[in-house]
Amino acid sequence: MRLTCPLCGERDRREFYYYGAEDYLHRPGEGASLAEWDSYLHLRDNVAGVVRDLWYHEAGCAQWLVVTRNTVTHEISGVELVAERAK
Amino acid sequence: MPELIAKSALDGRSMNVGGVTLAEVQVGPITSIAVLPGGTKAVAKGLRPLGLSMPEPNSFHERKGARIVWTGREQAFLIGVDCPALEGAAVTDQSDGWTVLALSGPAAVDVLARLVPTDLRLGACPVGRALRTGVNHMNAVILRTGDYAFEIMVFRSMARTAWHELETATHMVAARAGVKI
Amino acid sequence: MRYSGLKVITEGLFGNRGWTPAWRDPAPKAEYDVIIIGGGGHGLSTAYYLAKNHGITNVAVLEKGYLGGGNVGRNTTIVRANYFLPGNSEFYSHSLKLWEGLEAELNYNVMHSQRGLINLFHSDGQRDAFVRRGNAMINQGDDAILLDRDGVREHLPYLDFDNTRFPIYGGLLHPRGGTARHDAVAWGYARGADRRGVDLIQNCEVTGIDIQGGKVVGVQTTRGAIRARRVGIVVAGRSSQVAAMAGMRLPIESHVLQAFVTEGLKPVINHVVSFGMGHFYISQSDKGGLVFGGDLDFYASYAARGNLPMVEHVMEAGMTLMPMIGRAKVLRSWGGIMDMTPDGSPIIDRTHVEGLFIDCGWNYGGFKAVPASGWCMAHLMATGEPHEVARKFRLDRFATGHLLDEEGTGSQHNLH
Amino acid sequence: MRVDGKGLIDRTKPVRFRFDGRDYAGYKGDTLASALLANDVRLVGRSFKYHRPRGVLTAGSEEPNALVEVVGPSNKTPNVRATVQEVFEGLVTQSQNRLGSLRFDLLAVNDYLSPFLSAGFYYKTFMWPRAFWEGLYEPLIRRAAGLGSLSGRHDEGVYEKAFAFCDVLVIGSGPAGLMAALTAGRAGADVILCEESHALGGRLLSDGGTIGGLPAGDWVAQVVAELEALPNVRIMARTTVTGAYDHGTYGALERVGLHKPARPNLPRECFWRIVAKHAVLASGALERPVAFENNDRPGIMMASAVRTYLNRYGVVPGRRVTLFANTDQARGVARDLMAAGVTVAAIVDPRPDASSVEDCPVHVGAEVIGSRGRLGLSGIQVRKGSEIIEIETDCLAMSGGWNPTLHLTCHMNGRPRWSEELAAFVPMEGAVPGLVAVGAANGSFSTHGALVTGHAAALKAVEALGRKVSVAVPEAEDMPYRIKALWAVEGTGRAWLDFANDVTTKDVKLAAQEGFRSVEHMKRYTTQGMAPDQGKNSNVAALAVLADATGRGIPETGTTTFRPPYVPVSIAAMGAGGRAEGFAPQRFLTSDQASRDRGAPMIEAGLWYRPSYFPKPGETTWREACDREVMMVRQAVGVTDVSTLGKIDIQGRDAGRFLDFVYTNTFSTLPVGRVRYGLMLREDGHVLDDGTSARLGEDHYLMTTTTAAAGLVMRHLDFVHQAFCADWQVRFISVTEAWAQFAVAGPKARELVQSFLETPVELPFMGEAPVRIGGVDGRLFRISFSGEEGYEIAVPTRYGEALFRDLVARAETMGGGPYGMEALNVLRIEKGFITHAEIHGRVTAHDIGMEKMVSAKKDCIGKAAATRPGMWGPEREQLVGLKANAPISAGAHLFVPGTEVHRETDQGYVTSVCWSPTVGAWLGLAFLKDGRARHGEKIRLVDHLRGLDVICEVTNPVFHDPEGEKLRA
Repeated sequence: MRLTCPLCGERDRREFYYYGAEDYLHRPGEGASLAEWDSYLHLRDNVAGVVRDLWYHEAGCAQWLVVTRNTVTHEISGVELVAERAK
Repeated sequence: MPELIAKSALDGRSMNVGGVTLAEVQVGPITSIAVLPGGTKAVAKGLRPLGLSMPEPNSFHERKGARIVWTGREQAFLIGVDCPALEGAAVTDQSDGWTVLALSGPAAVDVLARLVPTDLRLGACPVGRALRTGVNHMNAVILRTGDYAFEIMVFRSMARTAWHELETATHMVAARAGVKI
Repeated sequence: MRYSGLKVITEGLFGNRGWTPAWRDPAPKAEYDVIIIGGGGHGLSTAYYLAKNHGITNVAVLEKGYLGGGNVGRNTTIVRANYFLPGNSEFYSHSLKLWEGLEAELNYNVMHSQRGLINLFHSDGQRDAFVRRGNAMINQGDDAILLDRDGVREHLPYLDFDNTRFPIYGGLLHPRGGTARHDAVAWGYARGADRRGVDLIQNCEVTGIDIQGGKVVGVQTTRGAIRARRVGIVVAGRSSQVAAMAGMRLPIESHVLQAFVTEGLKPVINHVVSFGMGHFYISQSDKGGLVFGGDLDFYASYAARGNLPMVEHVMEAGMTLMPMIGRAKVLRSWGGIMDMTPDGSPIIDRTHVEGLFIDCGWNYGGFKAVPASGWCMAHLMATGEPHEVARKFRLDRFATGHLLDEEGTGSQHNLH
Repeated sequence: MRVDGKGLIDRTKPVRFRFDGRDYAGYKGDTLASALLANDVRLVGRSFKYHRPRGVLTAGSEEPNALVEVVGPSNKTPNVRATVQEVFEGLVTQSQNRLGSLRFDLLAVNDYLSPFLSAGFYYKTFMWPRAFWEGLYEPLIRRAAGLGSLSGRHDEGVYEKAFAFCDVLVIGSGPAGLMAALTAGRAGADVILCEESHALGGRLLSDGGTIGGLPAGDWVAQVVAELEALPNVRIMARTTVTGAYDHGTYGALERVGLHKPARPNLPRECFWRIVAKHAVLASGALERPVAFENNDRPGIMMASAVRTYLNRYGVVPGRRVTLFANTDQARGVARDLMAAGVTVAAIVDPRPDASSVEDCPVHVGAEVIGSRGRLGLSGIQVRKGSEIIEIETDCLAMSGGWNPTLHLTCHMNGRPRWSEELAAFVPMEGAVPGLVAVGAANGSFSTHGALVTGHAAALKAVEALGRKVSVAVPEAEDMPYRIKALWAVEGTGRAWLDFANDVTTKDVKLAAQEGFRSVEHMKRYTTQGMAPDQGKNSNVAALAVLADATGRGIPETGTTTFRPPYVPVSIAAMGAGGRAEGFAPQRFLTSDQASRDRGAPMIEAGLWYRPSYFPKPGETTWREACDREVMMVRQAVGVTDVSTLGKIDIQGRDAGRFLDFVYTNTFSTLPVGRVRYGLMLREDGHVLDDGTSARLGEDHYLMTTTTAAAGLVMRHLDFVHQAFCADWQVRFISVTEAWAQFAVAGPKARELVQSFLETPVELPFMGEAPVRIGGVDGRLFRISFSGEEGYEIAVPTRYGEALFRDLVARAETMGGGPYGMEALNVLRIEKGFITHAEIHGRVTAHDIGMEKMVSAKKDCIGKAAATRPGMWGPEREQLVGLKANAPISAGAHLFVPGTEVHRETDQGYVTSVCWSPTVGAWLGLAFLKDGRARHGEKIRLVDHLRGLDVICEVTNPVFHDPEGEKLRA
């Protein structure tokens, strides 16, 4: 498997660390309910299809990436920097 | 008063096998420059006296013995000269954090192909490239310094492992050279 | 038909012409008392125990492919009861006891072999953690023996004790741990359930769950609608999709776990052995193949295929631990889909829909759980109350913080 | 038998090799199989289950029968394909899977018991009595099963892994592969051409013919010469592409040194990861056997293999050869044999409309229905209509047609498609993105078809790369492929489908009879396809027999699929580099040599090595050294290297704000020059790590992490920063490697520290200051992990060794010295300081009594989730101290004295223990239910594993100097 880091270019999967679904970017604010935290931390759409998930270029530039990826075919259709993502 | 003698990780070790030379080299000061939000212009100004600028991703530039190496988003290592005072950036001394190994010879790229998961063909990795990648299980910065020459920066504490792995790969590449298909 | 050695001989003498099908191939009826979605190990054992323990036999198991085609046939066949957190301890202990009587129970040789499992440790800290585990196992009534380095050497003389990156300090031996023949477990439960009247319906994919007024009333399938007041979702590797049919969002992320088998070799590894400093565990099958695996490929996936970095890591771990296997050749690799929960422990619970139950989130510990999972799911579906040994496998425990995190790695799904 | 004037072997280079204790002669270029056949050795192995005599079936890596052990000077390799292993001077081999000699294998008794050993028999028996399974039945089965054996000795061989990148990967060097490589190569693309065999050419080397008017062999030589001359083409012979993985990654196994005596540093094998923009699968096709009664005797071979042995190796595997085949192509085998002067006794062709014109007897519309010969073929029975013909023959060349070698196209879950015309599965287009199957691998079985499709696929790849080329496709044979499918000949006896696992047509029919009607069920029930040949020789035929038995067509019954690897790959090759220390990098402290010089055992701490203790003359156990070192710190001064702790330099106007967000407590209020202990949570509310952070300047902090969590914390900080506050004025970088840092602790620590500073510095507890030492800029922190007055001194790493040696020497003049991990652990337990033994991932701030450190005034990572009801309260196990007069142990569980010991009465567990020379008692840290309310209680500690049962006192976890007077002194 290969991912294209927006900074470093196409690299082998072994350079990356996987965290989980993009949900982790949407941290509930102060005062959010425990149900919101449960949803944020645990509940997942877990789609068999196109997902957006978080990878870290650990052996590279140390940037966190949002990867748009198909969990059935492993096709990757987009990679963006978490730090520079369109919010 | 203690007498503090400086030591490098590998005592300047070098070897030559099958036309490949591997050596620990001293590169002088290494300073990390991490640009703070809004600091781009100030950093550019600060670097101007050196004739250097923040490098594009995956590249390094040299000028009069000073080298600036891209090491990440809005980050570079200034190598070989003391860092001038810079506004707009976090500046951190990294001189002692890294061991630099120079690998050269026609088969140097074959040696690295045993350990580095990145495309090092000259077309994909021309002279002037700086890659943040891995050397087997270690993180590294690899500089393409010549058609047949690389410099490999690894964490100082892992220098012995890096040396051992490069040395082993060099021996295996050399042993193959005698093999006919 | 009852199986026995004598039967094998008499059939052999008459050309093996008298063997009958292991299970019927019925068409789905319009209505059942209970529908189990999923004909894997857990679904089949649920159906079996509904019939056996609770006398509920008007049951359909709906399988979209073939029986036992999921993870029960794609694992490394390890059976153990070496958990240490209350909630897990009693459950897996119960499961192991069921395993120990499974051949007689099912009249099917599932080849459960208690050859002993050894978890190796490589530091003082790891030893203490394994001692805590071993003591918990004994407190639960199971068995555990602490081996020092020489003790490990006696059992596993072929390990590299002298020239390794992470020296072997010792091991925790679980004598009753071992392996079983994976397919046989599914087939044994299938045959047993079928003999008690359960309809095993293959090539029947559930496409919808019918809910009226907060109660389940049946399912839609590729072979038509089927009514039932009680429906169990037991579909490891597809839990999120099926639960979504009932409007649920599960605390699950699905991942690929690879496993490997070598060509056949004469007996060389008698135990199940696991490495403590890398992802590697191994046993040898009765056919002679070394069966081994490691950790997840770590990214969410339904592709049932792995990638090379984890393959290489597993092989490297094997080479540092037991370099004598170097010349064994890997014959085949496969990937199963693991439903990973945020604490690494499973869920057997009711849902917000009355009559709808769920058994899911087995991470990669599902195989050894097959008997007890079915036992407890059947109990839950028959009585409406959780079975005593599975009462902590609640769906809401992540919201409440009553976690069962054996690995201690936290709410990141792929770290368990 | 060797025939003159044939073959590509080098007859000027004879080599001697050994098989089962006998020496034989062969030539360079021979495989073990060809050399044995040249010596008329037909019996080479025993089958898996029935221990039937077996000979060479094929001439390639798909061989199911001729598996042998190669015996080297220091180790042996089981299950080596004789059809792949090249002979070399001194090669030693032996047969396997036999009890006794190969000719008289005692386990051949299984063959007579076969009626009772039918498919799945073991599921139905061996159940009684229960205890006999592990004790008797299973050991017997295990011993009889398996094939070759491992020696049990470490594999000390040299193995290698490597990466390669290319524009076009061509897999296979037959006509299709060569044409593809030539086309892409001439276009200037970077090409890698992998060929499994040692010679390029594929079937052209066996089948002959002409290409572009040249004899096929000459055309091959010409193309290979051109490819070799192209700098952009890399030819990898003896290299099998084993797997197709995501995004253009392919695994490939190169046999680097297996064809010659071992040589230092020369790898036996290399496992390649090849990344290709485009791939052309030109892997050819595999001929398939026909199932008929006793079709597994030595001497019965694939027709194409007979042709290969004749034309490539100059070997004829028999004196009177017969051919049983259902395609026109196979007739070439008989013609080649006759041209070489070999007697062809008969051709048996099941097609009623096949030609009967050959220079030998031809039986059209006939089938081979049986064979005889105990250890080798001596004759066959042929049925033609109602007539039974006996034919004397010692070699039967059989062919049931061809299956495209499409395995790689299945590796990404692609399912092949059934072609009625070819009676074979063909690849599904696009099954592996970027890979195109051509030639026989795609069902184009003529040489012309191979050349044309190989050229076309390469051209397409070249164009996609933005290159142009014009290459003419040469003229070649374009014979139509006419087949009448024949999977199994009707009969009553056992007819083998899967030679390697002894699966016969009867087994497949029995599976269907018992309800295992899905192809997956059938395979699993009969074990068909699970043997070393991975079903290459049997999958399609078994599917066809199942289809017939269940009254369905082949496509309705199922399909066939394959998983990596294409050929079995040694664990050592894929695990190359992992052996011994290679498994993970080693990290060394600057004090490493100095510690070793003092005899300190160095132990693994994560990737680091740290000194366990520093033994003195006369000390015989670690405990003696440890106790002494503890008292040395308590009474004088000790020095230890703490450089393994993670150090993160954090700068920027928002640095304090950032720390406030990642720590539970507040750092933005910390004065410059001061240090504060910080607690870090995971977002799920459990403790992630702890450590101290110093404020070096207004916008400048230095964070320390534990050794174990240094990488984890860095990744966590990167995430928090990039995900939640990328626009803040903060930047950070690891400086762990840049600084060597040493702890100096004890009542004389201040004296020692002052003795080497250029300018004396008086630091308050938890103070920090820049210092100069011997002309070097360093940092001094007054912090303590021991409970004594303590300092940590940091200097640039290059000076670490010198400073350590100096500090130790100074300490020794004060009655102090170095201390190791053991003493460090005792000191911190006495002081109640936690490590990852306590913060093991399931622990909250509440559990360790630090809930007050979670600031109410601000948000921080993990704060919200820690308020979940299950995360706090008396039901949870809380950190306590334990004190005992007898040895206690970590990992023990706690019970109320007088209660029964079982899971439900369990009160907690012990995480750390030590003998405390300071307190004069055994001390422990433990987690106990509602523990903080239970100080002073007696508790029973039970460690079944170590046989301990001790009553302890529950205490405050801080045993030594609970008020911290010594720290602040």
